[in-house]
Amino acid sequence: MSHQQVKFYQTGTLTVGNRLLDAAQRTVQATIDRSNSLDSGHRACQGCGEALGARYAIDTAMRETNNKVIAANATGCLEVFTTPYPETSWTLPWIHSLFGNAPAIGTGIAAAMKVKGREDVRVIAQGGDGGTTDIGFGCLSGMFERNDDVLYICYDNQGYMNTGVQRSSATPGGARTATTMPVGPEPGAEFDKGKNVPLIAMAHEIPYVATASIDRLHDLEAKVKKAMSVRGARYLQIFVPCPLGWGSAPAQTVNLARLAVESGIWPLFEGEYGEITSVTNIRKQVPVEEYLKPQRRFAHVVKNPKQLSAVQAIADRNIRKFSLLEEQE
Amino acid sequence: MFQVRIHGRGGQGVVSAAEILSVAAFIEGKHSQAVPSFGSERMGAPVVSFCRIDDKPIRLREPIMEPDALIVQDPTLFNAIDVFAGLSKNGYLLINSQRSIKELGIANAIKLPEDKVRLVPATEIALQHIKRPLPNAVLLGALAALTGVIQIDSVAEAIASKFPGKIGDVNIQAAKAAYELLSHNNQEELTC
Amino acid sequence: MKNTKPFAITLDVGSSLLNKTGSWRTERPVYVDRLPPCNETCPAGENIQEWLYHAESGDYKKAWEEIMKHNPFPAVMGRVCYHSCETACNRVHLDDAVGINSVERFLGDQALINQWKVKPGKSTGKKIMIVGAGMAGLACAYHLRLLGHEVTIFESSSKPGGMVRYGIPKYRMPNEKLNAEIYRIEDMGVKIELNTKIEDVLATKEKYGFDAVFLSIGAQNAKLINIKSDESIPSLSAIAILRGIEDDIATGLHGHVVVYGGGNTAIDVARSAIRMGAKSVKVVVRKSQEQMPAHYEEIDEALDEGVEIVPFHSISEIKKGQLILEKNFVSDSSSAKPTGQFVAMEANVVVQALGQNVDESLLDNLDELRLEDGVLGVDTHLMSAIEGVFAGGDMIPSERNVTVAIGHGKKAARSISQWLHGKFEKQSKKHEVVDYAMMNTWYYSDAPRTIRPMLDVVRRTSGFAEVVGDLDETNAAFEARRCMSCGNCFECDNCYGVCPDNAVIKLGAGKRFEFKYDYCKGCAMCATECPCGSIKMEPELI
Amino acid sequence: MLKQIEGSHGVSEAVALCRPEVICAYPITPQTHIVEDLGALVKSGKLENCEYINVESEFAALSVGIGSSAAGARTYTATASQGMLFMAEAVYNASGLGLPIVMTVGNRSIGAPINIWNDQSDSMSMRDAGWIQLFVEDNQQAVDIHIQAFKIAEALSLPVMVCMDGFILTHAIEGIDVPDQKQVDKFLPSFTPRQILDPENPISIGAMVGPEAFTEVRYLAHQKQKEALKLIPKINEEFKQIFGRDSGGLISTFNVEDADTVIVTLGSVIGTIQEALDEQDENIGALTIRSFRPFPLEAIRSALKNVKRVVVFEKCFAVGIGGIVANNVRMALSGTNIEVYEVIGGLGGRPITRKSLHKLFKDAVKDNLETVTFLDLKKDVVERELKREKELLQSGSVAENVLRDVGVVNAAKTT
Repeated sequence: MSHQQVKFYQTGTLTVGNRLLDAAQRTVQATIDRSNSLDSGHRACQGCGEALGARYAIDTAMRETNNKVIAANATGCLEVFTTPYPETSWTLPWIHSLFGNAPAIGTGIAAAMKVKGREDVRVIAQGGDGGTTDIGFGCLSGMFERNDDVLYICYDNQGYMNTGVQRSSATPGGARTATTMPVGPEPGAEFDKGKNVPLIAMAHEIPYVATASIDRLHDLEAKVKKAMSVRGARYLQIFVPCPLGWGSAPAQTVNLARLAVESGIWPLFEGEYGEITSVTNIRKQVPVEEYLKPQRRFAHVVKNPKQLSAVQAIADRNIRKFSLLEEQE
Repeated sequence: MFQVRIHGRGGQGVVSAAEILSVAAFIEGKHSQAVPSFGSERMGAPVVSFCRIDDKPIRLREPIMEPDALIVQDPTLFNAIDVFAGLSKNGYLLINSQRSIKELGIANAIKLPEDKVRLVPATEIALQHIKRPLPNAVLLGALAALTGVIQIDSVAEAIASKFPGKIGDVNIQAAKAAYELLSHNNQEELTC
Repeated sequence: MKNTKPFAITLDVGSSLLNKTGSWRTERPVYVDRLPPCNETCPAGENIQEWLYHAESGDYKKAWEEIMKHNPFPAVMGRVCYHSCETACNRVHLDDAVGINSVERFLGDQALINQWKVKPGKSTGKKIMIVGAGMAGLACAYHLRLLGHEVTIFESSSKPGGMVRYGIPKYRMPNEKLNAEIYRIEDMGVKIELNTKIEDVLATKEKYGFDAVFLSIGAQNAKLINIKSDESIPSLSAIAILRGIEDDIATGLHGHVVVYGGGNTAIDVARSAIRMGAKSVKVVVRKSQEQMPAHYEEIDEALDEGVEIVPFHSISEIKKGQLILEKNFVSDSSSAKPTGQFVAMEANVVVQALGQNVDESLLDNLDELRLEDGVLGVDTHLMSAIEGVFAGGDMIPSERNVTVAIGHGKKAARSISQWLHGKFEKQSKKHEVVDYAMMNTWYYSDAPRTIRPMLDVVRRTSGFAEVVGDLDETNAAFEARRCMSCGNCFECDNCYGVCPDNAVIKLGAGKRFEFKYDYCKGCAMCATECPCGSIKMEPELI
Repeated sequence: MLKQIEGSHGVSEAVALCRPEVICAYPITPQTHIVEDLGALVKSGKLENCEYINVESEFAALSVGIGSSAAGARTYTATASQGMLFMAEAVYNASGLGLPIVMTVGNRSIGAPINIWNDQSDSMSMRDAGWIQLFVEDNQQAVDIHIQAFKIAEALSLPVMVCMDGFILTHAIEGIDVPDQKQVDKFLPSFTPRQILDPENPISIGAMVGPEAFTEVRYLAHQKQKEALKLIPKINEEFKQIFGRDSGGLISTFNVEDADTVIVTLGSVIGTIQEALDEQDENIGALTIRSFRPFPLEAIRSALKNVKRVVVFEKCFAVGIGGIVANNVRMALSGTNIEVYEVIGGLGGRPITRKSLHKLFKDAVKDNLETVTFLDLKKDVVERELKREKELLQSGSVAENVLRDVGVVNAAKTT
């Protein structure tokens, strides 16, 4: 496991806080003085998973660095809903340049900090899946390849939500988007397409790569903590459901993230220098149908046995590939 | 203003030759400008470089169309391009070859007084001193002897500044060898 | 330093707080306390979730004190309560009910070991008379003392404790624990007059100047039927036998014992017989084993110990040292019908355990009061037809068990106190009960119930050693931690964490949380992710 | 100190003297020698407190620069041609965010057809990106202007492009007086950013600005460029005080006072033009525009107020309308009845010779020019192609056909 699993019968380490845990084992989010890097008043939709994921990750990084973080943000929802003139919701030094260059901006900031001898200041570059796996991919690979001292965080909501829900290379097979409508013999996004950026990141043999989900806060924070404890290029991809783009109830956001993990759709793992070093197990396995059902974007998939089994097959493959059901040492 | 055009093939140090020549002139307190033929030529392709030498600042940026001196580092170029284009009637001509003008079959192309034309076995001299077929420094030594537009010592100093150490030394030897050769041997054996 | 920042493209932190996103909201979250099913079912009205909450953090004294607000007998309850709370426990849907009963027993014993005490309330000068030192009477006395009233209990027997002492064998209810908890009540200033049978209630009231009366004499007269008999086998009463065991009088239990009846008393006698060396013990019941009123755990333990259940039979005659049983036919759950088929059964003694009656002699001098269907009617405040005379326990219409009796004691005490102050208070409306579907139980990690170590059958049958083992310091806390705190915030910080808009304020340990309605967009994530169902979404008035 | 060195080398030494803290570039001809030299200076430790970053594209190169500049580091990069277009989005962003980055452009044409030789299409493609654009005449000026560029950029918090003709200057070896470090330190103070990413004083840079303020943002950017019109000559003066050399400020003039005709141009071609003018007797002057953005409308207007005609000679051209510089000059002269001719020359590296210029001058003074003239245009080739156009409705790639006509040998000769 990526963090000490304390098994208190009541809530264990699954809830945000736990009065029965000693302070060291509680989450940053449970603390009364968390930095709230992404503060109230932002314009994200109700139940936005990205807003939540961003605060979870950045608050942890702030705690680990004693509030010495600078963030570079790609264009996208996260940027638009946090910094519409004249209001910003960020409480840390933050810059938005372009859609495709956040990793390079991060590199530049890190270089400036190095030359100024401010290596206590750490750099995070972040963006959505579009800005990361598509338009920003060249800069991302370059940043990895140079092993620049930047933590890149991708908030993966599986599509171009900012522009009105179009297909990205992180959009899953079957999903309805504005550019992959549920019509014709192969409704929704085509299967067997898209890319697995965490694994591509590992292929660069950078010091640290991990996947996380907003439903596993202790796991997520442990991974950010780990990422901040090493130098060089690091990559974290956080699964953040999008009520708008997925056609789900705002209240279901965390639950959908949970079902994605529990069904094997979103495997949680860590890798160092190209090797997988840990896997977070599924707690109570559920069929993918439970994950798909609450999402309008999959309405046609649930009714289509061929597509449904295709999605299940993907989950099963993940479970095999990352042995998500076996006990980890 | 004295203008030199150097012809050769990629890898023969045509550009360095122009640079060294300009530095030599600079050392003598003159104004000079060296410009390579601009392009993405690879090894073996025809290459041209230019060098202007003057007593006043040089503003001219055009390629050298009417050279006062022409250096041909590789005689095989004669079949490839019009090497002699624009060469003024009383300009100088230096050709790297062991053969005679007749043998090279360029007799008709050359309308210069014999004392302005020299054939120098630059590659052989280079192999002797530098142990590599790099005729450029050799030919600059020859140019110093033939035209007197620069001193051989300036050429040597320029080579030394461009190639410090051993490589510089052997190039300087080679250049001086050519200088000696042209200063003491009669025209006969170097023109016919 | 003067502001050199470019216009519009560069912004100062904190500016988004001007944007009050609360206006987007159509529903607002509110914190609520809902009623956990355990609390709802507890006949003694204990706030189980509350005392488990203290036990979870290892604060056993605080937990015990919380029990004592409602029930002065945790050590007794932990042994003899049939814990309907565990049957109702929502955790059943997740893995297995929380071992509430064993934690209570642990807390009760901790109190006795550490001699924790309870102070009586400030004296009111009022005097109350209680008839019967059973659980109802003792509980009533305890609560009256908490309220500051003087109490005297009149008890006909030589020892206080009623059916717990005389009806429940030692192997289930060791005397020293019972005595200790009763002593703790006496220690609060309750007078108990033993071996004193009250003939005339009102006269006694008058004589000693009591302000009110609580009757709790129980139902201790065995219900005996006439079995056609040639007297070749003795036919005894279960109650008499259990009382005899308590008083160490010969019981006459020997050889092949047949117990007639399917209630807890029947099982108690049967298990006692085993312990007293009977050759065999059979329990004859008219209907099926499943239909026996006895508690299933009692039956299971009895079977383990070698007791044999003989279902679908009635004893019709005792003849020539044999029992003649008639087979019964039971269509559904309705009463058994005789079939006319008979079988013989070997027996040295027959014990009748077919229920108990209230001793009517008490009412001889109370003309206004009469029993109906063998019990005394009371109003919702447990007051009888006579002003100032209250009643509770087995003698009034209700389920007959120890916990119910203790509940009556508490309720009566509060009614009496209110009556003395001139008026009854209205019952405060109960909170909505939490249903499993209101909770998000994913957050509760799985844990097997800490099984109470059973003493092995042999040791149990060899004597009256206590059957059920104890929890210890550590596993008691852990068992308590299995409580899901249904409907009551236990400060897991989920709402504080999962709000994408930082619209929840954490007030600090024990102070719970508040919503920042200025920013809450009403996404309801907090309500969905609240493990225990203590956040409710309410429509905004638009 | 006077040195006989390559223009690129001179620029790299000048940049190094400015103590840059972050240098980030992607190689593209003809800019390569500059960044190669800087890379070596950093790696060897000769240039201290500087990070040199090899990136995967021009887009990344300028993006890294945006990051480092926003974090308070003096930042430099260089590019050319296609590279300029590949980084275009970041070019606009750097000026929009007001980051004082200095970038050298080794001016080169833009394909297709791909062509590595000199013209000024690349800088011109970004003329409206909000950067200050300074064009240099020779390598001495290249060195001097780079040093001034950092001071101008940081004073206004605006990025500056120093545009120098590819090959013609970048690869030319000539005498350059390279200043010493003490002088440069005296002239150029260390960088004090207008805005900085700093954990001690957090701010958000790069907000989304809607219709309610976007116009104002643009207006202010325009005012800033107008400020530069005053600042550039001022800083040129300061430079002159310390280094004793005049880089001309906004424009340089050559015999315009009593000329009837003035050739207006940008960059290195002015040298050849001056030579050509000295060789003839017509009453012709010349003017070079150093600062193309901001465009010195006033300076040009007053310099040319007395001339009869202006011939704008430019190495770039807006397909579908004509000269780019010419139209800016027309704006400067609007309201006057000065005739403005535009001459397009030197596209894709075609040599600009005195021979051609002499003919041009003769035609000019006789008003014997079309509004748009292409210097040394191979009329026979284009006419043949145009004829073919007429014959076939579609004729395939114009570029291919022309190349086939011109032939490789001829192409080689033109160098």
